[in-house]
Amino acid sequence: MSFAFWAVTALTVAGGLAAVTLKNLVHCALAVSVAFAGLAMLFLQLDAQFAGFAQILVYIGAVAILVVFAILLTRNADTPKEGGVFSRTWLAGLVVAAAVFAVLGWAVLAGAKGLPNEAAAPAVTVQQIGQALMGRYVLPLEIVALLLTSALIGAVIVAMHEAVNEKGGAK
Amino acid sequence: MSPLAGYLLVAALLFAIGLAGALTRRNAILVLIGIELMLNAANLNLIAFWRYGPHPEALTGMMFAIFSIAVAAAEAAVGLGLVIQVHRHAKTTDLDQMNRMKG
Amino acid sequence: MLMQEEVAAAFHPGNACIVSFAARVLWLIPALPMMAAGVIALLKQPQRRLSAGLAIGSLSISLVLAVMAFAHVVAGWANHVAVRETVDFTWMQVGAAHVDLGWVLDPLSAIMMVMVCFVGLLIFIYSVGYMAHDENFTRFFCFLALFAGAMLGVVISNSILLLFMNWEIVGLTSYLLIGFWYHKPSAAAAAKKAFLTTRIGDVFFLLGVVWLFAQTGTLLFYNGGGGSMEPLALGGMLATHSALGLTAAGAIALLIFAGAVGKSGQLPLHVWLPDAMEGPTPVSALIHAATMVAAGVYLVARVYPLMAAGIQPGGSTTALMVVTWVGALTAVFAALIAIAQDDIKRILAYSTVSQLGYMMAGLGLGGVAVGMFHLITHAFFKALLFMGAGSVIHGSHDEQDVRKMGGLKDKMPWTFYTYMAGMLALCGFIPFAGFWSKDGILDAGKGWEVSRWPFYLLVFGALLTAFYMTRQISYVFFGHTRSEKHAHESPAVMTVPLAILGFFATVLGLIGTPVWPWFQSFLGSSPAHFEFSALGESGMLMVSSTLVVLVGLGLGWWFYGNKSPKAEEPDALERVMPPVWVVLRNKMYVDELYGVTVIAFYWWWAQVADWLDRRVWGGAVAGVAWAFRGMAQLNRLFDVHWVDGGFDKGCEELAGGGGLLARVQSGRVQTYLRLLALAVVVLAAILIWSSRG
Amino acid sequence: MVEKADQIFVLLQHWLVSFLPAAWQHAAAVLLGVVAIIAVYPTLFALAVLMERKGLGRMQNRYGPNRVGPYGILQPVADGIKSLTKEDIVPFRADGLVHFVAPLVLVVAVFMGFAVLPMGRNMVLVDMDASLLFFFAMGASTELSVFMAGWSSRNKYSLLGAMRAVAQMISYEVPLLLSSVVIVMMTGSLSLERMVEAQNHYTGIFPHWFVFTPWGLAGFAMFVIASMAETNRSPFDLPEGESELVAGYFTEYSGFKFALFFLGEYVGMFGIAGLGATLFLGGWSAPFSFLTWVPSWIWFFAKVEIWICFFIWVRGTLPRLRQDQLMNFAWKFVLPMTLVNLVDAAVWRFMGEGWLRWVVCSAIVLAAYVLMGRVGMRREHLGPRSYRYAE
Repeated sequence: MSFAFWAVTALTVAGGLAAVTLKNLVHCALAVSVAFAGLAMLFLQLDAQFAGFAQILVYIGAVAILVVFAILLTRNADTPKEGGVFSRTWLAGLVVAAAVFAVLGWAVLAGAKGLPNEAAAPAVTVQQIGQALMGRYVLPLEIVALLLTSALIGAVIVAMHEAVNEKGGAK
Repeated sequence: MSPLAGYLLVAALLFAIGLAGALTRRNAILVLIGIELMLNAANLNLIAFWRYGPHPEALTGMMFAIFSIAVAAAEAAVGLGLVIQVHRHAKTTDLDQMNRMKG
Repeated sequence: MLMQEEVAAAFHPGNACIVSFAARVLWLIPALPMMAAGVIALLKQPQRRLSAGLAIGSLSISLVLAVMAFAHVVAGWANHVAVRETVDFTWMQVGAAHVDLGWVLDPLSAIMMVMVCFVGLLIFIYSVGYMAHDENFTRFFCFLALFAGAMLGVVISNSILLLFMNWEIVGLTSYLLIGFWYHKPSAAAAAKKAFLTTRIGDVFFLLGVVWLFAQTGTLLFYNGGGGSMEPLALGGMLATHSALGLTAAGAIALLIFAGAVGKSGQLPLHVWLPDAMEGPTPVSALIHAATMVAAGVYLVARVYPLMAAGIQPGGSTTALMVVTWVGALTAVFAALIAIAQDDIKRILAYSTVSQLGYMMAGLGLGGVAVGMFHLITHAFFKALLFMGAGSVIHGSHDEQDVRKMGGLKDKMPWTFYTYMAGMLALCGFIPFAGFWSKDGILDAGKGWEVSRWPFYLLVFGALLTAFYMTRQISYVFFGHTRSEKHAHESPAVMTVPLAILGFFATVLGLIGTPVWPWFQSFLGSSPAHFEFSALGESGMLMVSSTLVVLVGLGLGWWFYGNKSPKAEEPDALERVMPPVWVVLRNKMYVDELYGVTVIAFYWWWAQVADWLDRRVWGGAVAGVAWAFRGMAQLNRLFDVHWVDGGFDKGCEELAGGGGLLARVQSGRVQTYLRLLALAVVVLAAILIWSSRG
Repeated sequence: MVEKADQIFVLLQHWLVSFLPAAWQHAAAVLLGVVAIIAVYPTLFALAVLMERKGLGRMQNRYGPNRVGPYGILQPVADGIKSLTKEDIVPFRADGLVHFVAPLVLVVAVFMGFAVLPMGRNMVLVDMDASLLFFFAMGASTELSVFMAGWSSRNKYSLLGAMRAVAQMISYEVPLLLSSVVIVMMTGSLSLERMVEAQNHYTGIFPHWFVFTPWGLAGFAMFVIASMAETNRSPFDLPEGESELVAGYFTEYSGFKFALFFLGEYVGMFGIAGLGATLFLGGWSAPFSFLTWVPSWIWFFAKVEIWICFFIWVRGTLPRLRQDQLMNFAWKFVLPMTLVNLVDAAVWRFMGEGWLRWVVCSAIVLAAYVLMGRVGMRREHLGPRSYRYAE
């Protein structure tokens, strides 16, 4: 367990925690993008260059921006007013989350004995990934393409103003 | 501790954090953020298994992660669109007030 | 002889290096009409000329190609080579299993595609005249072209999956065509009926396909020894046994046959066929004569190796016996009903059903050659009859009731003479085409060791055929006219095809006479040569069957000839034996039977499902909700009480409890998510716990 | 000798590193590269600013800066001193941390991009085989910084500017990526090094630059347009359209932070220009076979400079678009064109050698261009327009 690993882990976890705890939603969005960046770095440490950059491109470049837009469009940018940021059932939620973590951790540690200690870094070039995508995984690729297209259209339709026909429907 | 276990633990922690966020926050967008975190934790697991698994050259875990990233993007787009629409209707994104689906 | 074996082996497919040009461009034959259909679908309504031109042009090119392929096969046959060339390709690969499609060029497909192209082309040309006044002309030709394309696809396909796809397109287009005049409720109903009834058969067919794939692991019929119709696979299927003491081969064959039953209107799925007369007459000709109904027979012929798997000389297999019996029964049954119909097209429809019965019986009794021969001849003369009927209807101003016609002999001579040719061919009058093919079937029936009954049934059917056809023509053409509207001859674009078909209906039989059984030997790919001795063998039968036909004609003439009764007064046969007449008149109540059994059952079942939905499940949900509400109420009551009592603590407890209970169905996302996570936790815990021991 | 001149910086690096113990050499080499990049580009930035101001001045028929030093060439220095010594004003309600971090994120992200740009033969800091992806990832993360700046300064102009900028960057990032995917298809690699090598051949005296093929030309045009929008250059400079929003998302910035934004913008421009040159104009390869003796890095920087001049020229020439025109242009013209271009490249790839593919591919591109142009013109309806913001 190198130093880099712990540093990046600390960054990521800190980002995640901040994302779920901060009051201001925009801060949460920024924090979560920090967490995304940390995850990307973890991918890089795992010699998964492609996945790492894809992670940055998709999550920081697109998802974070989307979230921010959604926040601004729903007028949530300023810190919420009455009632605090946590739902009424926050305690139960916390307990459940803790339980999940406990179980997962238990599982990992229980299985930790059989895990390989070190493995040589697999020399995987982007070319191989491309070939795999175009060869063995071409069907999933097509399906994902379809999914993305339909999601694009669906998102537009869902978010479209219902009263478009009445002169753009500017209220 | 073997590196794989380390990565798995980190993933578990992130997953739990995301779940906590999804479970405890009032705001729908925050719930979405939490879910994104959970997805990412899952991706980390996949990549880690790919890296330390017996057949890294098969690229299975990697592919899985890449596809799930793509799917996550779609999910975010649609989810946020839904949130915006809900906000238009209910004028709120507070989940505690969105309980019209009561049976 | 040995040399011939070698040549045949060399010619065998699989080593695709010597697949001829004809076989390689075979796919164009169905593709062209389909493409034409696609283009026509894009045309506008007024572009009638262009659409008709496209359809006819594409089909005529297909005809040329088909003739080319046929010539190739004949050439191969002429120098003693069993031509069977396949072009296969893998459509999709799922793990180890790969789904192959492909087409085959062998005598069966070659002769069938020539027939379909030729008759189809004539019908296209004919319908230019017939549909001239319809404003949906273009749509009609789009459907026609698509239909022809799909049918040709069925014919050439070497993969049962490809065959099934085209099969379904055929079903769809027949639905579209039958319901072409959808504004007529009867037409719409008939279309629906046809679609659903054939579906029933197709379900079994699909099951058969899947089972076949599971058994043999290939979808191809012929694949250089690896196909499902070749000894290796057949042996495998014979070895495995399934329910009711059937071999897998037998069971699959029966399932596929069910599909054929649906398509070619055999008992008990024949009900859709007569109703299909609601479509325009060219459609009736196309569907009932050349193509769709023939598809079923062709399917059986195509999988004949499977049907006949494990047959002993002189014996038969379960599948073949079923085919034979169904065919024979259908033949007689439909012929009986046809006697008592008044709609000119319905009569022909029922006669089609019975003729299909003959074909099936022929397949079951004497093998591919016999059945296919009758199919081919029947295609020609039945198309002729339908188009003649169409011309009659057209000429007498859309009058379809035979009793309101009469005396058209002089008014439309062309139609009359061609119709006569077709009628005699159908009756099996020597030397018309029908005679030879039907004679072949009867001959095979006589030689069938298993049972004589099919033979007798078929002979009786022949008698009835002659009878009802005589009745029809004497109603339509003879006597004096009974309608005030004066009829007129149809335009040349309709009569010329009639003439051509009439010619074929007269002479086509000569390619399959016992003296010179060219057709049979061609399909069997064995050399053909004259032998007058054959005449001696089957001569006896010929004479007898001719006598039977003459008796039928005579009876018919005796009953109806030149009487020309008024439309109101009862039918001649009705006067003689009323009860029989009533039964036949009502088509033996088959529709009613289905009405009270199958359909009623479905209706009842739908009711039950609806009731369950409304009462039981809904009730349960409501009950649960009510229960929870009740508990919450209870808690609240307690609350109030104890607060007054001043036990804040307990009150909070109860409130908490009530809250918990109510929360279970509060429509909050997070609640559900939480429960989900909890479930995951529990499951994971159990898993780990169980796995560590 | 020529070899030496070509490799001069590489040799220098080796020479300097060689003084250190072996263990540190690698790290030191990387460090040197970083230092070089951080040293060179701001200098270029200064030059570019001067050039822009003087060039625009000439175009508008006035002298540009001409007081500081001979012909005002010391103007950048003066600007630098001014921005460093100016007071750093942070709005009272501003979100302190984010407001402070935003410019840093921008600059860091922008500079990261240069790590993979091959600026000359063997002159790339990190030669990873996914370098193109890396560059775009970095470019994507600048959007967030823009938003941070705009949102954190609690000023509606800033916020609007930021939203516009982000929307515009996202919309034009798609065509930017797609138009470079063509090159990836052709070279079969994501590594910029490979791409330069793929173009570094000559038939006769002419180079095999991708821009000289139908799909390359179309892709190049799309890339130029998208890169202008991506760097918020005029005519796509609505985010800081001074007539509408004072200065866009960095309205509330002053002093050194403002300078950082300024720097970030220009360095980002260099980055995009460098990428474009690498993708379509053969990177550091010489334009004619008889000019190969000129050091490769000179070619690279020359191309970048030409690109910048082109940007300046365009800025001096074209008026500013309106927001909806911008978006329509992105989604209804540029994006479809890039998609067609992909198909075109595929056709080119599979038609094999021969004059035929030239005809066919050019025909495809031209047809698509004409058709979509017509459609766009038809769809173009001017008139009252109601802007809608989410309610």
